[in-house]
Amino acid sequence: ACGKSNNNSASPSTSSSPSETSSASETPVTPSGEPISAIYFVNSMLGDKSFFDSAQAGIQKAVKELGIKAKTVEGGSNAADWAASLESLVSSGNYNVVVVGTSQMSDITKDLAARYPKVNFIFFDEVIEGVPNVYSMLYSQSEGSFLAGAFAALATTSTELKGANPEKVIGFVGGMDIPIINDFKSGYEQGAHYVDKDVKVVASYIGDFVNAPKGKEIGLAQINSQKADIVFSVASAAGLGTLEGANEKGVYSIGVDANQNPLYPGSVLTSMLKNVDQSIFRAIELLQKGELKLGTNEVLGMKEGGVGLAKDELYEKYVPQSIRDKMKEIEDKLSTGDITVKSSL
Amino acid sequence: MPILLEMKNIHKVYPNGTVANRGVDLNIHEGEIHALVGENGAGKSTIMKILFGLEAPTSGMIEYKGQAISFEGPRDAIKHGMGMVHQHFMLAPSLTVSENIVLGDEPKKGFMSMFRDRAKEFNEVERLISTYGLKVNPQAKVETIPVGQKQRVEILKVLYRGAKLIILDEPTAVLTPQETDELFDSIKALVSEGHTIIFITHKLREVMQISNRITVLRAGKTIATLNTKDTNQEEISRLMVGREVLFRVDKIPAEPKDVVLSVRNLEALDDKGSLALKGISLDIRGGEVLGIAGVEGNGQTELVETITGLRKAGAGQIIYQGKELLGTSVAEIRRLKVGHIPEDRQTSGACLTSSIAENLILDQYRNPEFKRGPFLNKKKIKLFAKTMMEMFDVRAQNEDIMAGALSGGNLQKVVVARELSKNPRLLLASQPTRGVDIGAIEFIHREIIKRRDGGAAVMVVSAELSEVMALSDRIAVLYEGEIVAVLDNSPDLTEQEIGCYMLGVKKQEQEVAR
Amino acid sequence: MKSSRAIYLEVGGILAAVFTALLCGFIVILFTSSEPFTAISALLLDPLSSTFNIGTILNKAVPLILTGLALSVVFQSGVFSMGAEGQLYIGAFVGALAGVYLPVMSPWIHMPLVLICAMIGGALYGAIPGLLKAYLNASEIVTTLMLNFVAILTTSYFVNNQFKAANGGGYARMENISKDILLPKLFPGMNAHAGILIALLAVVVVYLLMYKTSIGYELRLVGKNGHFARYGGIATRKVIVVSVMISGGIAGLAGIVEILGIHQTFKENFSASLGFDGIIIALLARNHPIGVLIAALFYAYIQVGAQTMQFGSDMPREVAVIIQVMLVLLVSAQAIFTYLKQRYAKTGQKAVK
Amino acid sequence: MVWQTIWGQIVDLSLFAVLLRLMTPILLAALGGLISDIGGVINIGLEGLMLMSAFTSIAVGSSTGSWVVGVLAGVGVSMLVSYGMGFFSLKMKVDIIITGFAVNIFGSGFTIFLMSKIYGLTGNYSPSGAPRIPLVKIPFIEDVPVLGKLLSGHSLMVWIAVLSVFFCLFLIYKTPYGVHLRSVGEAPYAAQSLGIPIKRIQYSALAWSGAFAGLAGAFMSNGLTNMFVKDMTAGTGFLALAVVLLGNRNPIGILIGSIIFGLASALATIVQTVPNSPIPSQFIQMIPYVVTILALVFFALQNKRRLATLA
Ligand SMILES: Nc1ncnc2c1ncn2[C@@H]1O[C@H](COP(=O)(O)OP(=O)(O)OP(=O)(O)O)[C@@H](O)[C@H]1O
Ligand SMILES: Nc1ncnc2c1ncn2[C@@H]1O[C@H](COP(=O)(O)OP(=O)(O)OP(=O)(O)O)[C@@H](O)[C@H]1O
Ligand SMILES: [Mg+2]
Ligand SMILES: [Mg+2]
Repeated sequence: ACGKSNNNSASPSTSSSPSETSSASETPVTPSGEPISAIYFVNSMLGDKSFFDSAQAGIQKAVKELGIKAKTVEGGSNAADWAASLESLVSSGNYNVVVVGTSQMSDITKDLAARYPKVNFIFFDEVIEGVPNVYSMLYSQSEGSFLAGAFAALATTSTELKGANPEKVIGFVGGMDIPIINDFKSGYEQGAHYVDKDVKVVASYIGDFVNAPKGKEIGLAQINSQKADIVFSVASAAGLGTLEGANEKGVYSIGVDANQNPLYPGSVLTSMLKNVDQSIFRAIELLQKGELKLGTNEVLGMKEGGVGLAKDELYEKYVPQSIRDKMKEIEDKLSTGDITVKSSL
Repeated sequence: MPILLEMKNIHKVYPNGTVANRGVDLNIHEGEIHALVGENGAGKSTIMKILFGLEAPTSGMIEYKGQAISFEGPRDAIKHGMGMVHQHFMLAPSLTVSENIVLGDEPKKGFMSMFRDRAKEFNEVERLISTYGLKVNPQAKVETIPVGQKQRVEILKVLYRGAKLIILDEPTAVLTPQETDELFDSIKALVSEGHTIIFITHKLREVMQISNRITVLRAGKTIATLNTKDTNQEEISRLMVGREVLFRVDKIPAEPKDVVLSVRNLEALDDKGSLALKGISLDIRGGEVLGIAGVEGNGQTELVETITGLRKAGAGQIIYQGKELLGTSVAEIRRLKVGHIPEDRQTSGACLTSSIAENLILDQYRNPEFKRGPFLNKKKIKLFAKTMMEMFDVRAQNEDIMAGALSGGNLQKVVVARELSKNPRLLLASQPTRGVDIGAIEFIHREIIKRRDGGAAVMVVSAELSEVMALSDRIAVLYEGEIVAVLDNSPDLTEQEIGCYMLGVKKQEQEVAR
Repeated sequence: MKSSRAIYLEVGGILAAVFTALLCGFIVILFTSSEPFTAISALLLDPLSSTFNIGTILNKAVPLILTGLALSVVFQSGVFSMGAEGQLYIGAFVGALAGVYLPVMSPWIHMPLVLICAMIGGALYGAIPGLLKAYLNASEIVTTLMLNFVAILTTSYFVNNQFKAANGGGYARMENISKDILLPKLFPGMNAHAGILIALLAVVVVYLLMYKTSIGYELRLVGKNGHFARYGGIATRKVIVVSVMISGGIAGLAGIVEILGIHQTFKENFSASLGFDGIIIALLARNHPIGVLIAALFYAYIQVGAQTMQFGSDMPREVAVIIQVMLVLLVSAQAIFTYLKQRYAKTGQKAVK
Repeated sequence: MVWQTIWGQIVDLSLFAVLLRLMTPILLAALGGLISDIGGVINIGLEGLMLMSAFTSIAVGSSTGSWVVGVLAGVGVSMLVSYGMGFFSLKMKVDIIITGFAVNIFGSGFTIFLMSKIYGLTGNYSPSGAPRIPLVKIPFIEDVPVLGKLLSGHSLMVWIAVLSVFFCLFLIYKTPYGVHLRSVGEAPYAAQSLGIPIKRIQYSALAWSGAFAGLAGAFMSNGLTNMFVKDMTAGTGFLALAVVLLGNRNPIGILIGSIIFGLASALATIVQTVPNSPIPSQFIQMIPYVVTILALVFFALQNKRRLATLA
């Protein structure tokens, strides 16, 4: 599923408490004598071209550049299997580092971490604090979506973009009507309204994360019936249909989680990134050096590079200078804290 | 006459181990009508299926026109000019008559003969119908036509394929006397056209009437082959059963008592929604048998179903022992000691995939006698079944075998046993001996009369006029949903007279059959 | 009632089928794996190699046994319901509501109450297609397939709105159910939960119900021959409704047991089509409760085998799925059994001659 | 607001176009289901067949650069697998429903497996510039105001689907094959006794259903979208199965059933885009399913009433 992610309880701004960082130095780190043997457990399947794949890329980078050993295991879509699967992997004793993520795994991970204190856990996309062998990272998707919303609001009335119309309508296509997707939506709306109070956000849901034809149909309906001219699709694989529909109609879209700009150059103007790969690579690197602050959580927002918009050469090429400038401005304000984004979770 | 077909020492063991044929010899002359008789389960259908390529013989040999043959399937048999009308209809109900007739060998036209040639199909079928006088509407869907016509469709199917040797497996079991006569006319016409007929039946009268020669099977073996003109019914039945058989039902005159069932102005719809009973009134007393005569489809089915609560009545009254039955559930009616032998034992009368025991306790499994706490008392049920099987001479290995494995006659005995086991006050018997061999007929008839003598009111519905006349004390004739006559079954009552009422030629001015 | 010889044949047939299926699987593995023998042993042996894995098999078997039972009951009454999935969601949802919102009481009362609520929920939801089938003759395949979607979407709505846990995170769930009414582990240190006991009990109850009581007799009779049943005075329509409701109740139980044993509270989309797996289980078992037990354990075993193979070798999970499919197909291949029976019948005959 | 939006869509005929697109895969798959159902081999595996065709057609289409080759390959693979279903159910005597479920599981797993082996991808495959089933623009009519939008600009597969209805009518009622098929499904012993090769007919019925399911699958990856996404059929095969039964087992009924379902889905799609709609999204998504049940109940009641008024 798309961006399987999120923080469970704590709000992003309070989750990293400095007092706990001191305990990190006492926490046993993988001794340099014992090489890292990592298991990356996907509580779904790979191939979402976004979230889980991105984590996988981070692992692979670590294998290549840091020389660790790693195996990736797909837990499948049956949530009932995950706990047992992960435990059977951990209990095999073959792995000393577990990389795993999403709020759906947090209880399972806490439970396992307590019972296997010798194994270190790198946990992403959710807060786990106070468990001495777990380091967790949280991506602020509402901040990222804020950027996407601001971008869309700028694009929808742009005269420089040929596909844009004067109507101030932007689209949001979610996979399912569930809290995490609605956190994206909330950030998106905040961003759009930050730019222009009058922008209307049309939101629809596909009902699952695989039905690409339906994703496309819903995107088209927003474009046709509501005159949306830019659509933010947060629906994993099904969202690809939405992007295709926008491209066909000659209007615009915003990708999600990974850089989807190259899918339809000129139509996918940008993508909201969660830099899962880099953050995981960084965590493994720190762990190897013995510098990882186990037992704590870090919120990775715009400032920390955890989220952001995909700015590649396509972005440079297709997005008008004025919008790019304006976005820069907004990003700076987010970094400095002039703008705060509320999470709906 | 030259020999057309010879089957020598045929054995057949079904995969489940049943030995159906253990040495059947059969020779058929060209141009004859050859009757094949034997008790239920004697192996008649099996030997014909072997001949027609539907079953492979376990051993034995077949010569046809002087050549040894072995068929892979019916297709080969058809190619050799054989045709078979099966004991149970082999028709696709939602297809039309003509579609059924030409099925598998349709006239074709168009590019690469891809399409049906409807016009040619129609002409061919019309031609056959008029040539052999087998009247039926070619455009009607088979599910809508009466059984007699279905039988004709089966024969037309065979003729359409140009069969020279035609096997008819109990073709008259479901026909009225009139229909049977018509069929016999057609059969005679066929023979004069150069066809050869193998004819299976349980009705010895028909055997005598139409066949040239007779082969008798018993327990899977050929017992004898006789010339019809050299033998008589008594001899044939002795050969079939292995003992003397009585043809008359010995009964003392009835002693009617109080009225048990009284029906007034009963109306009911048939399954298609048209009025099938148009104000029936009749009385049955304890200790008498009321026979219902009539050509099938004149409301018999609906009458019995309405009395037993299976069908909703539109209007009228059904008073049983002073109590109104309308609106009472089937279960309740059964509890009131109404026994019902249904006309169709295969679908209504029995569950073929359940054991004999389960069939026998159909309406008694809630009886505290057969329960132990919340559970069924298997032991008692078994014991009950064993007793019943013994009492009613049901021949089967044990009470646990599936009802579907029984021969027709034995299955009917199971049905009769169940319905009689609770000593009914009212017994409704529809076609109680259809397709049953003479030994079993004798037995069932005796049982029915026993109940009458015990004081039960009995209603017998049968398409077999001889059966109605043999059992009844009074006979009511049903025509188009009305009772057109009520006759006392005196010795001078003739089949002809009843026949006139059955065909609607005559009508009595009488309101109630009392 | 079957002779012991027939049972030997049946077992022999199943073994032959399993053997053939594994052979097919091995061939696939040989062509696609660089460590075929590791993969094969991971597939076959690893599921039984630790109490942990055995526990996993049991846990996976629990909902399969229950949904398999649920479907075997309706199938026997001649109703081809595909609705266990929806009934399971409704049952789990209602049960979880009872688990979360009922006032505090002794777990000895609370837990059974939760189970009963789930069964009632599933049964009532099952009544809808049952009534439509019995009184309007509306195809139960259509209604149940559609009602599955309706159930999943409805529970999704409520768990995302009225009954959403405040700190549920990105995926909506209800408040956690109090620990003392969750199903405990079977033995300390083993991960199998006590749901297996409920499932076994259900097998016994369904067996007794179907084969030893008058209701079971009615149900089976209606399925085998509705005309006959009606002729015998059985209220066939009521029986159909009752059978679908019993089935729905068991499906609901499957749902709540999965919640209390694994998920700890109602979560959106928690069932990975357990209701549909139940159809396969019931068909594999030819609708017999004991067969359901065996088929479900077998199915769980190969599913866990597929996982251990993926964990322990270079085989992707999809290959494991293909082997699983082969196993299911071949084990249910009647032709193998008929062939054996005929072989046996032939040799038996020769012996007689 | 809701009505305005819907009305707007009806007036400018977009609803009609959406309806056509949404109903086409269901219609095609349901026709496939119909033929096998008539032949007495109910095909629960439509979903798996569609997935396999969807993957094959885009994979072959993009590598050969021809959508025709792609679609044909998809249909071919789907027919091959349905032939395999025949092997297991007719020869090995596996319950046809188990066989169908097996094909569904297999279709999902095997497409992902192939995708990862061939392209190293596991989630989706969207080749850029892959050919797709063309839209049919009808000259002249295209420019007529209402008629143009009504008739022109639809995918070729939409037309194929509609024509397939007539093709099936023809096949089932006008050819000897059709009569054989019906007799095999309804009275196999009767058919057998006349020497009709039951098994061969049932194999062919499954092959037909494979062919139509194949077209439906190819349309999903080559027409509706231009990509393959794992499990992208998302239950369409089961909806088609429901339509087979809803449509009273005849092609026209199936057309009507597909239209009802397509219309309900189209409305659900459009209603969802109304800003700040008071109806929760889950209930909007439910519309097609509820409508299907209501349609079934409606037809059942009508049947009952017809019987009652006959009296
Ligand atoms: N397909 C079958 N499998 C197993 N046993 C069978 C099969 N068909 C018939 N039998 C058994 O073979 C025996 C002979 O049956 P067959 O149908 O030939 O009798 P029949 O003489 O035609 O009897 P009836 O007069 O009742 O029609 C019976 O015991 C019957 O139960
Ligand atoms: N299972 C059935 N199949 C066909 N027709 C039926 C069936 N059940 C009832 N009918 C018809 O509908 C009529 C209604 O009968 P009745 O109301 O007694 O049925 P019931 O099953 O007892 O109903 P209920 O369950 O509501 O009490 C019957 O006379 C019969 O013609
Ligand atoms: Mg605009
Ligand atoms: Mg016979």
